[in-house]
Amino acid sequence: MAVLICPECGAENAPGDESCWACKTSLEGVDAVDVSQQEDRVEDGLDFVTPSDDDLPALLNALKADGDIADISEGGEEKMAGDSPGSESEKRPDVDESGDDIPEWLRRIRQRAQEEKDSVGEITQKISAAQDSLAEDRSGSHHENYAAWLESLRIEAQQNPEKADMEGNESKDEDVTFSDKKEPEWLRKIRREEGKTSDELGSEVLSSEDLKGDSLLQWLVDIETGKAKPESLLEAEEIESESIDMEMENKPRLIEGQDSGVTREIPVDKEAPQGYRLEVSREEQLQADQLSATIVDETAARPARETKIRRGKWIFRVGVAVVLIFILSLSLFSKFEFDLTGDFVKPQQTAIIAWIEQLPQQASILIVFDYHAGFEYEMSLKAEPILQELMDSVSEIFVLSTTETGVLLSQDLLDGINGIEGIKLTHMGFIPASNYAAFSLLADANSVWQLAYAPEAVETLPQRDLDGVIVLSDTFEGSRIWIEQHQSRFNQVPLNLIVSAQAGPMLLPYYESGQVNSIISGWTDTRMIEKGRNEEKPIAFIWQAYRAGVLMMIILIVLGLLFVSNPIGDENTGGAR
Amino acid sequence: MKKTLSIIFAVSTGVIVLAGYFFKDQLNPILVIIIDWGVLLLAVLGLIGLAYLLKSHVLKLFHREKGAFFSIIVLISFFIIFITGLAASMQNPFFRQLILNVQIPVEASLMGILAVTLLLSSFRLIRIRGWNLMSIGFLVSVILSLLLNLDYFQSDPGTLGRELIAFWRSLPFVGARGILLGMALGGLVIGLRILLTLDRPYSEE
Amino acid sequence: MNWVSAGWIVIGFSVLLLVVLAIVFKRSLRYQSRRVREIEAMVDSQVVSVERGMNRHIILGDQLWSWLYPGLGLHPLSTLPNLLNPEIAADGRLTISTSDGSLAVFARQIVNRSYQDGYSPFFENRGVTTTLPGSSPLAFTAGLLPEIGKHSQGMLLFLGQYGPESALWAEALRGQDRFLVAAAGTLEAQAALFSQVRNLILGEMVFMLPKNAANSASLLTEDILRILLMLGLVLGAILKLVGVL
Amino acid sequence: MTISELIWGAVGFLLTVMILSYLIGDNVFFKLAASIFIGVTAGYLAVLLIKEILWPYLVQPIITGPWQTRLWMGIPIILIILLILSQFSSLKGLGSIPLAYLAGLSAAIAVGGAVFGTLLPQSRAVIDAFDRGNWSSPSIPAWRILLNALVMLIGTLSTLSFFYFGRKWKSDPDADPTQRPFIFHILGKIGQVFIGITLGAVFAGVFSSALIALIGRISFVSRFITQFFGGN
Repeated sequence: MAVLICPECGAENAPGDESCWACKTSLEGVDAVDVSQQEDRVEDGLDFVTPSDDDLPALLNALKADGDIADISEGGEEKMAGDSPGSESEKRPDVDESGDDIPEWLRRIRQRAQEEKDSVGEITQKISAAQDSLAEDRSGSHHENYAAWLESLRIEAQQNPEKADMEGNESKDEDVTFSDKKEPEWLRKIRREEGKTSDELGSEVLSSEDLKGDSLLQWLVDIETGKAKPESLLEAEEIESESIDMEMENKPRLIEGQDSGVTREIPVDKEAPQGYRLEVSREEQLQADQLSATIVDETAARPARETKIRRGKWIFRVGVAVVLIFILSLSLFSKFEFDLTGDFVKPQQTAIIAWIEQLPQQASILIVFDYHAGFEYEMSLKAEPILQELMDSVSEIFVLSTTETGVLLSQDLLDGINGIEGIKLTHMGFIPASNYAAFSLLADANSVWQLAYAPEAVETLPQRDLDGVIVLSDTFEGSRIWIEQHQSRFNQVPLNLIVSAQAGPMLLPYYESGQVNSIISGWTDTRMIEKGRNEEKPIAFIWQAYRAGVLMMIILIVLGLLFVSNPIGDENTGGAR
Repeated sequence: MKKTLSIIFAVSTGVIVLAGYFFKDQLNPILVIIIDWGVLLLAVLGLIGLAYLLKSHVLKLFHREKGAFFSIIVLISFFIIFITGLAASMQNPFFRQLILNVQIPVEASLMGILAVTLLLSSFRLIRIRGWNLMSIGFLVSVILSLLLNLDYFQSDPGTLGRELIAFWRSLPFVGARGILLGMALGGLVIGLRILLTLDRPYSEE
Repeated sequence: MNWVSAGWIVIGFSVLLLVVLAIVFKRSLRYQSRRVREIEAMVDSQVVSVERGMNRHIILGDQLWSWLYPGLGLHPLSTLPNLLNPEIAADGRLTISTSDGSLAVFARQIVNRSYQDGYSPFFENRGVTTTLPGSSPLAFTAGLLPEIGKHSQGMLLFLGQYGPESALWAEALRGQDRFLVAAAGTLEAQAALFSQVRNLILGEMVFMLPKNAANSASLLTEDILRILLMLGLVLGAILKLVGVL
Repeated sequence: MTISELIWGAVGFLLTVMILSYLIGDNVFFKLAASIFIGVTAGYLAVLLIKEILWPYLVQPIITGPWQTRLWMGIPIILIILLILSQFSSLKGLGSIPLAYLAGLSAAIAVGGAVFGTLLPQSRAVIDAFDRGNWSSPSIPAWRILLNALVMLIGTLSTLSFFYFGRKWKSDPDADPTQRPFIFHILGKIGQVFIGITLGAVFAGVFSSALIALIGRISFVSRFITQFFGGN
């Protein structure tokens, strides 16, 4: 995929962007860079992203894998020696190069990290550094806790100075030396990979006294010399131990001999050991620093970035809101009645009136309440005139709710209808999923036999046929469920929809195909129905406010077109890329 | 075992329900039972979800996180409604007023904020989408749909203007039909994928 | 041939096609589906957000089962394991939100499973937060707005079934350095987000995720059915016009 | 204005103003109103689920029903128990069984609905538009009926093409991997226009609904203030 890399901050931008989404630097003259060398790999972007072995968390897991300390202290050296040094670490570069198991995005991060060391993200740097170490570490044992490991070494050395000396003598060819010739395995491996011996390191070798800064090695040395306690890692482990599942507690603990499930602070001998001196090269220190930073970052407190909201944007937003509310209020207060002159009555509107007029006396209908409280105003204005018309011919109404508030909204709406007292109302309750409700209800209506002793169904329809169904819905989807189930299972009964304006446009094909008897949707529809009934209710006033709001929308769209080449604010982040 | 049971449950339920479209009358009573069980499960899932919500607020309170005050408000509101609701019937006017006088103002006001948001976004339309066939179609459609809703354009029956308005009004549902058919195809294939257990979002694996 | 028979022929043929293609694609063959910029943006947004150390938020919608795009509620659950790659989620800045109890329950299970399979249980509790800000779509919005506005979000990803209130979520992040990717939702949501979100994955395009063998088979099945439907419509129209049908 | 009306009106008024205050930015009043709303919604949903579903259709049949009915309830009870047990981390796998049940159920309803409710009827509607029997309509001229049918056919085909998943066949090594095969590419371009038009109409509808809701709130607030200060 070609991207524009910002010369200022290194952020990726979509081709065609004029300025960087992150720092707003102009991208003019910046050439697009194809970051996906193997085009087809892009397809694998998200697909085969599996918890692969070569990732940072795996590294951390490897580092934290329980029980390995004992291996080190008791048989770790043999185990490490026994492992094929390249068994995994040699394979891994091949995997990386072929890219077979690497998702595109990860390959890109790595590629960028190689090409632009300075521009990669902090985490990516840490990941890379940590992965290098993981490759090393996999060939050997997994150290859970350097501090504990080092401490155990020191205790062991104090208890068995002869053994330590002996081991030191056995490893004369090794690169890094403590004064007693014992060195950490990871350090030895780093040097082995570098192909350097302690002799070759020459002037690069630093003594612990020379180490400055907040490095892992400095810290390790401080522990060695008793200047510091291994607090940070222990804290991390304590946090972790709190969150470990019970099942994980069965795994070996950090240090052999400790109680399961409890991570204890390792006792540190305050007395500085004599004769220990850690010598490391600058590269080694750098790598250790990165690893340290990565591990510490895992549990570090993360300050949230503050939200930056530009003042101009805020003023614009508030300005639009104030103007809109002012205009709407003015329209409502003026009480100016606008007479609807249009005669463009749509057939889907007239059909519902025709259906009501053709209803037999003593008709029974089902009304489904599928709208939320936020649409109460719109829906009640639309439904009231229709329900009022129904009162003349309907004797029984079944009420079903498929939204939570539908139960209450139905009572509220029906209570406001004149003549509802004489109608038999059957509340069928609430079904949390309208698809289940539609399917089940319409299935139940056609039953020819019953299961013996079956529990009462969640909802039941009358034994006799319904004369019609009215669905009051605020969404296209809510209506569509009823249309589809109605069509496939119950298509003899007329289905009428009274829906919010947002649901209307998508429902027209169902009217056109004859699956729906009628649709009342837009604000104009409501106005027409009311006009037809010769009743001037609040709609006339609302209509005026509605027109004002719509006109404001049209004006803003046109203004937006005029200002398109003169962007204000931070709109280039609107689509994020 | 769990995997096998899951597959058996998914497939057998699906096949019975699907067969219900063909053998309507014969299978209806079983279908009603199956659906009822599904509704019961959904209800329990809803309660578990609510438990998640309450747990998060209790934890916020317990850890004295920033905004814990609002968690107290959530919990108090919850328990007031919960206790009142259990004590009173759903038809109780006081309970109805209590719920609706919170839900309607808040939801409708959020919708009002949405109106302002849409106004703002309409201003940025071309800046976000750029000039392309879809955005032009969108733009023209929004303006014309709104204008036609306002009743500003009137013409006598039988005139060209009338024909054009009628033609324009029919255009959105042309695309709608294509989208609906595409959705139906997508729904068919995705649904079958689950019934054939090619896709097992519920599975452990 | 009546209505029901025609339907069963369509279903039967689709089953056959899907099974055959699933078997074929199991042998490493892949359907060459095209690249969609918005889907790539979704992947990119995660990478850049991780690099920049920014929060990421995935919204799974408000229904376990979407009728509009059947399976859409479940679909993000299928996609979720891919979004929970350890490298992506390791920094503890990923939040998954939904307003549906069942989605929350199963999202949590998938999160647990991913980490159990992947690596350290440490991240199970620290890496990803699953929240349910509210129990209805607008209650969810009311709970979500202060949360997403509070911290700078690197990525906000909408998946699954949600309504036009999503425009409010998107607006809450305006002005921040963030990636916003919206997939599907209801048609009302797609319309509302059209002028808000550049990376809007329209309609069925969301089913292009994830790309595995089963999905590859279903994409090809759908394409074949699409072609057959188109041919059928043209042929049917001609036959109707000449009076044969 | 009665006391009851005054109290409920004041609640509605305050909540409306607090929520609308979000227009000037996130603030403590918005959070307060949102918190009340979240709590009320959650509490109400809990009551609803218990009183409208679980009590009458799960608990009551078990308590009062004959043993045969209780036997019927065995399966949902097991599924519910599995669901609840799955909330404990060591038993989380158990949740897959009830979810599988729901997935199978929902998938089957979706497949049936999609085929019988949309795919077949909508396809037939596209074809039926070419029926020559419709041409004799007195109100609409024949040419317009045919034009409408053609536009409908082209629009449907092109919209379907837009969502075509396949890429351009790779005989050409320089083929753009974002492009559909030629015919779908061309049709897809036309489809973009139709999709844009449809989404635009839906957008207008969404705005209308939101605007009406805002008008409703303004109307409520003005009415409350008027009544509070002595009006009728």
